[in-house]
Amino acid sequence: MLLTEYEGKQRLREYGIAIPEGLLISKPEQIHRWKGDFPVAIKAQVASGGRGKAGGVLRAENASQLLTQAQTLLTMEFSGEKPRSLLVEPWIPHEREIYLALTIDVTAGGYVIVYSPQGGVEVENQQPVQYSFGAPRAFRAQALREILAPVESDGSLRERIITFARRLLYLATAIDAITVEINPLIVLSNGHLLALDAKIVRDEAAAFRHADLSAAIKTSRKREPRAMAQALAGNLMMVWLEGEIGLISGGAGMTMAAMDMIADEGAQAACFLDCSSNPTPAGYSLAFKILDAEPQVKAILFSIFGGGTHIDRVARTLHDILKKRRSKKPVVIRMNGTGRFEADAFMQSVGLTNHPTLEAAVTEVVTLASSV
Amino acid sequence: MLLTEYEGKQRLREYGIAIPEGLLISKPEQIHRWKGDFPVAIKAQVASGGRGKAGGVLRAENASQLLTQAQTLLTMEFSGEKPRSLLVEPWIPHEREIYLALTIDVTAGGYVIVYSPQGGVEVENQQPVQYSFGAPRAFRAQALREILAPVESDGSLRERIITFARRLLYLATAIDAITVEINPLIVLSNGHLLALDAKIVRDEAAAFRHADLSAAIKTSRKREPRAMAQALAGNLMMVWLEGEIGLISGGAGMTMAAMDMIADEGAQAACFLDCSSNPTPAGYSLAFKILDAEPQVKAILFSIFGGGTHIDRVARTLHDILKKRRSKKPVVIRMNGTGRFEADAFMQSVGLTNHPTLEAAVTEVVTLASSV
Amino acid sequence: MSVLIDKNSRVVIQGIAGNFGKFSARDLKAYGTQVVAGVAQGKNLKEVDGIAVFPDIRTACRETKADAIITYVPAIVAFDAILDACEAGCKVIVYPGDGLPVQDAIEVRAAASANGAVIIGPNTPGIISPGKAKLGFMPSFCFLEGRLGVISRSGSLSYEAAFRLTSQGIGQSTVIGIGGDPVKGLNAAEAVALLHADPDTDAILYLGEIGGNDEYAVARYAAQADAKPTAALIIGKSAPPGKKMGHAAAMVGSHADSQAAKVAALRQANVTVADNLASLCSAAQSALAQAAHLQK
Amino acid sequence: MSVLIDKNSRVVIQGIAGNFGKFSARDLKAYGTQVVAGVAQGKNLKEVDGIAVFPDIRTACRETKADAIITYVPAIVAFDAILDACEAGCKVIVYPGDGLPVQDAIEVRAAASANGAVIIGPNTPGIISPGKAKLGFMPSFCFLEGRLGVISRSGSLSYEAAFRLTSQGIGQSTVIGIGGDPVKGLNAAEAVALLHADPDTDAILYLGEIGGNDEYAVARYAAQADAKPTAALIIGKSAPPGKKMGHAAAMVGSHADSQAAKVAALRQANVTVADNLASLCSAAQSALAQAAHLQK
Repeated sequence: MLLTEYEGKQRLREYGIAIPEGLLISKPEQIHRWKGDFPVAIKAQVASGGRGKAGGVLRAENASQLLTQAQTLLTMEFSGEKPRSLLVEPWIPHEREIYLALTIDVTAGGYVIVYSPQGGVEVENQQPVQYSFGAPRAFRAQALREILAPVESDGSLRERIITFARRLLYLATAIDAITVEINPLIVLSNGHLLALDAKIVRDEAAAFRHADLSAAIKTSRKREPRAMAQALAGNLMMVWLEGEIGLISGGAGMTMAAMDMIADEGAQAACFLDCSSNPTPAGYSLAFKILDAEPQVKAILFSIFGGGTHIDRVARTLHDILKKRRSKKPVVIRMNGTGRFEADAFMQSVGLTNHPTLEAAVTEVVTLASSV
Repeated sequence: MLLTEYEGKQRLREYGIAIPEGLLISKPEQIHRWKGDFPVAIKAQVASGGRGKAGGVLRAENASQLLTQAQTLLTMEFSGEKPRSLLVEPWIPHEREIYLALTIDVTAGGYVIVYSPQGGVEVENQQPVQYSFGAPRAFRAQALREILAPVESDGSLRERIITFARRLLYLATAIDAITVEINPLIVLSNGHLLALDAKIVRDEAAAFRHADLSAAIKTSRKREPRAMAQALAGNLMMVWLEGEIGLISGGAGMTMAAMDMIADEGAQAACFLDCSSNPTPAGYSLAFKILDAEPQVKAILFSIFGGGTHIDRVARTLHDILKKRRSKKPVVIRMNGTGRFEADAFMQSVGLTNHPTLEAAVTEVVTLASSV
Repeated sequence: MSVLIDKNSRVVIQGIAGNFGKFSARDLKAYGTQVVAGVAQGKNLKEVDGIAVFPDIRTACRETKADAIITYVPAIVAFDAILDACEAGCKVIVYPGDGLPVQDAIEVRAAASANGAVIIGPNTPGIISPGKAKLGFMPSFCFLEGRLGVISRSGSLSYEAAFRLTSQGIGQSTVIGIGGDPVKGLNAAEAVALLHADPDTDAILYLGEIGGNDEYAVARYAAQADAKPTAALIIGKSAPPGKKMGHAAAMVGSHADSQAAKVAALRQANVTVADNLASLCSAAQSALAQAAHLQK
Repeated sequence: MSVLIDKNSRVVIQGIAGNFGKFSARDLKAYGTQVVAGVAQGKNLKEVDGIAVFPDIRTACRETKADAIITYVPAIVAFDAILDACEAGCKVIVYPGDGLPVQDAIEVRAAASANGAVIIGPNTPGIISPGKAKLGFMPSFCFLEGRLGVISRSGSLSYEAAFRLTSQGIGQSTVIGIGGDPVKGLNAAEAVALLHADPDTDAILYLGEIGGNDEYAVARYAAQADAKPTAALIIGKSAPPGKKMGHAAAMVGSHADSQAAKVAALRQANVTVADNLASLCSAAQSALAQAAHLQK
């Protein structure tokens, strides 16, 4: 779960990292609440990256300009996302922008501190230094100091960075964040550091021990389009795509493999829909309900290679669902895995066709979809 | 910093420990906001212990009884403390009350889980079991399981306790709590656990990495009587006492030792006032200002045995303060430690008497205080 | 041992009292795996299907000299269960569950390393050395004893791949499901190293996907002068960027996450990369043929 | 070594660039302590008062073979400074600062133990072995070489006590300020054990206070058959219950926290407990006399 800049900054402040005194507004008329000096920065609160380059951060010299800009920003879209709110902050003069992040080094299987002596929008052109240390208890100030030394000649700044890195680690472990990125982190004339931006990603798997995260996930799911919200509520993993082939599958790997194979046949999947987290009658029924209701879907491929999921049971479930189903959209089945002999026998007995290979099933469903 | 039951329960809920759905009110007329069933428990929110025995928890059968009880509780005092708010919760039927806490084992220098199979008000008569494990990473479910086994025969409950203990540890490290006590933790008929009370103590030393804790400390200091608030704001450690001898001292040990000696002489200190955290002209001036303004204080003992504090500098500061001071309250001085030769020479030169021993100084100040 | 497990592995099933645990016990025994104990925490159970059941992992391992475990417990208690298993003496720990917090995964990885143990998972069907032992819930009939080592980030894809290989008569030495999470117990680099050292493995097949860095670790391995011939299939070429495709790590954020970049890196390292599932067996066969050629 | 430090101790002063660090450097050298290095992190400083200054503890220890450190840094960075010191090879680490979070104190205690190091503090003036070495900022003139080992939870009280002892000609082997925090590096039980093992210490004087459990640890020690004769003074008898008296641990919560309960426990264990400061020296003398008697 990616926090907005404002939410992220509140977390930084909570854990002892200084941020500018800002004002969050959701309507232009709330602008009058800004009691600080000018100029100010006004920033669209969106989850998508590249906001700065897309014109999502503006500078206002006075109140009337600020109002105009607030009106403008609230009507803009950033990668298809409308800002729900705007953050107003003083425009802070500074000499240096640096980059500091704590994230996960998936190769090493642990935490990593990433530092670049030049932050801001140009950070992508930099080669940052990295301190990959694994478990939180393995973090050592001295190790980070030695890594920073060649790229950061300002000793006093180096020590502040180390202190901040320690706090980022404390914050990350306390709230189960998998990324805490500050870009830019600015150096004020007195040497102090201030976080001008914040990107915090929390680990959704840890929601069981964070009621606020759990609530935020629920809220964000409700904001999804109806089909997505339904799928997520039913514990199905779904991503909506552009194509016409509805795909009900089991396991992320085989779902993607089927998508790829559909693409190889010149067609396109309408969705990634993985039922492996809820391989029950309720889960499969919901999957059909969602795809049947979606006009974009012309035909459905039902593809399961079951390990823990016993496909003989899935076959019975599928038969029940298809019997009751009103939609006329064609359904093509390919199942294999645990229980396949029983499944095949049952399907034969009720007149369902189980395609022997994924290739055969994909060819069939692509043909059916294009002939609708 | 001791959190109120309500604040503590919010923390428990945040970290995945179930609590009853309650309503916090600060005025009796807010009682109508209670939309739940009856009977309910209504509980005074105070920091002092023994609330239950002191009548701070009542049971209301209906709305009118609830209103009366709210009015009653808000006028009561618990160890001199008026409740600032009341917590209304459903009265929850349950079969068992247990006790679970995470706190600090000062002997081992680490964390300890404390469990008693019988919680509630009778817990003090129980011999709880303890699992002292040191640093958070040393916590082992299996070790706790083996400690619980002899006292907790319900295996399924045992596993739930272990899961809860792990969460308490996560909570404690995430918010720098030094005590998280749930008493009682109740067992519902479905085997689930619910925290009926919560006592959380946060480590004030960790305020630098928790803005909320830092803010709470500031707020609670403002609530102190004026003299205390002044002392705390000036970084002086002060405890107000009943006596007549104002005590300005350095170091907790010597401050207590002087208090004890005053008591041995049949008098009583007006305060514990330790300036060692702020041994500056501003700190000492503030100490005199506070004691001079307090009519209870009849005479002042200024007692410093300096190590890091150089008493020759203190002597100069003291001379400046006494010159400008308007109060006529007698001041008795005893200083020793780093810089004592320079201090003695200076004091002699300006006509200040430095008593050679604490005994001599205490005898003098007690005499002066009783003759005022 | 072949890789990690073999006929001598002594297996504990944690969560044996549940339906899935009971099925798994029968399934593993049917495959010839030595299931020596079950664990049913908090339950007063003595035996399931002829297997002795213990109240905790430490007791189970002490009483039965077990050295491997598959643990069917929810993510909420997985951290402690895996720590317990590490310290009870299990050297191979399969954790099939998903939803283990990354922070917990990092900690158990460190704990396993400190205890000389290997964790397979999270989010994995487990590991199988066909004809020798199985520690997982993959469908047994898909697998055939042989000399191709297989590593897969996806469970379902590994069944499909093994089924195709087996249908073509290409047997497998060991098939390891490393799982789809960003932080894994055994990662691709470590899995490759195990297969590299295994005398029963002639060539390696890697089944990867978008997101994460595992594919680059495989490429680094394959670029070594002494690497065993390696084939690969990378799925997710049709996945849109910025969307998590089921697996927590399966997302194209940067270019390096994309299927195209990964395929290019693998090919650069002389890995035979299949274009799609249909050409998987020929890619594997090509790697095995290279291996046969090298051995001459 | 006497206890923890002696003439051979090679000391680093961290924070030597500050006023307090500079004073401390001169003060320790004046006492004959070998101050071999200073550390001024983040500062480009080569030397203070003839002492070589390094940018970090590891470099300082490597270059100067230092084995002890006194670290004047604020609590916010103390955790990392102490970890660095442990791993740089310092075997004795004095941390005088107060305000170290309990969680951090627990961690550094564990780290010290893992590295075979001892932390004195937090919230301590340090340790002194009169006539041999000083690692702290206690006023030197208060101390006299001798055979009484002293342990104190309070810095200021330890100066007063040492001054009284010295005035009476009662010398001290080592005076250890264990500090007033609830979780300490070296606690009373461990300090007593060190003095017990020290051949230069004949008897022990313990200066305690209300709150915490250290006094009971001392009583447990004194009750041992082979314990060295022990005297004690416990302050805080006039402190009201429920109020924290300066030190984080100095509060009477339960009866066990009270001065009376502690005095009773100590007397029960044959400790000579002084009623007040005035009788401190005679209590110490009585312990030393017992020791002399035992040695005959």
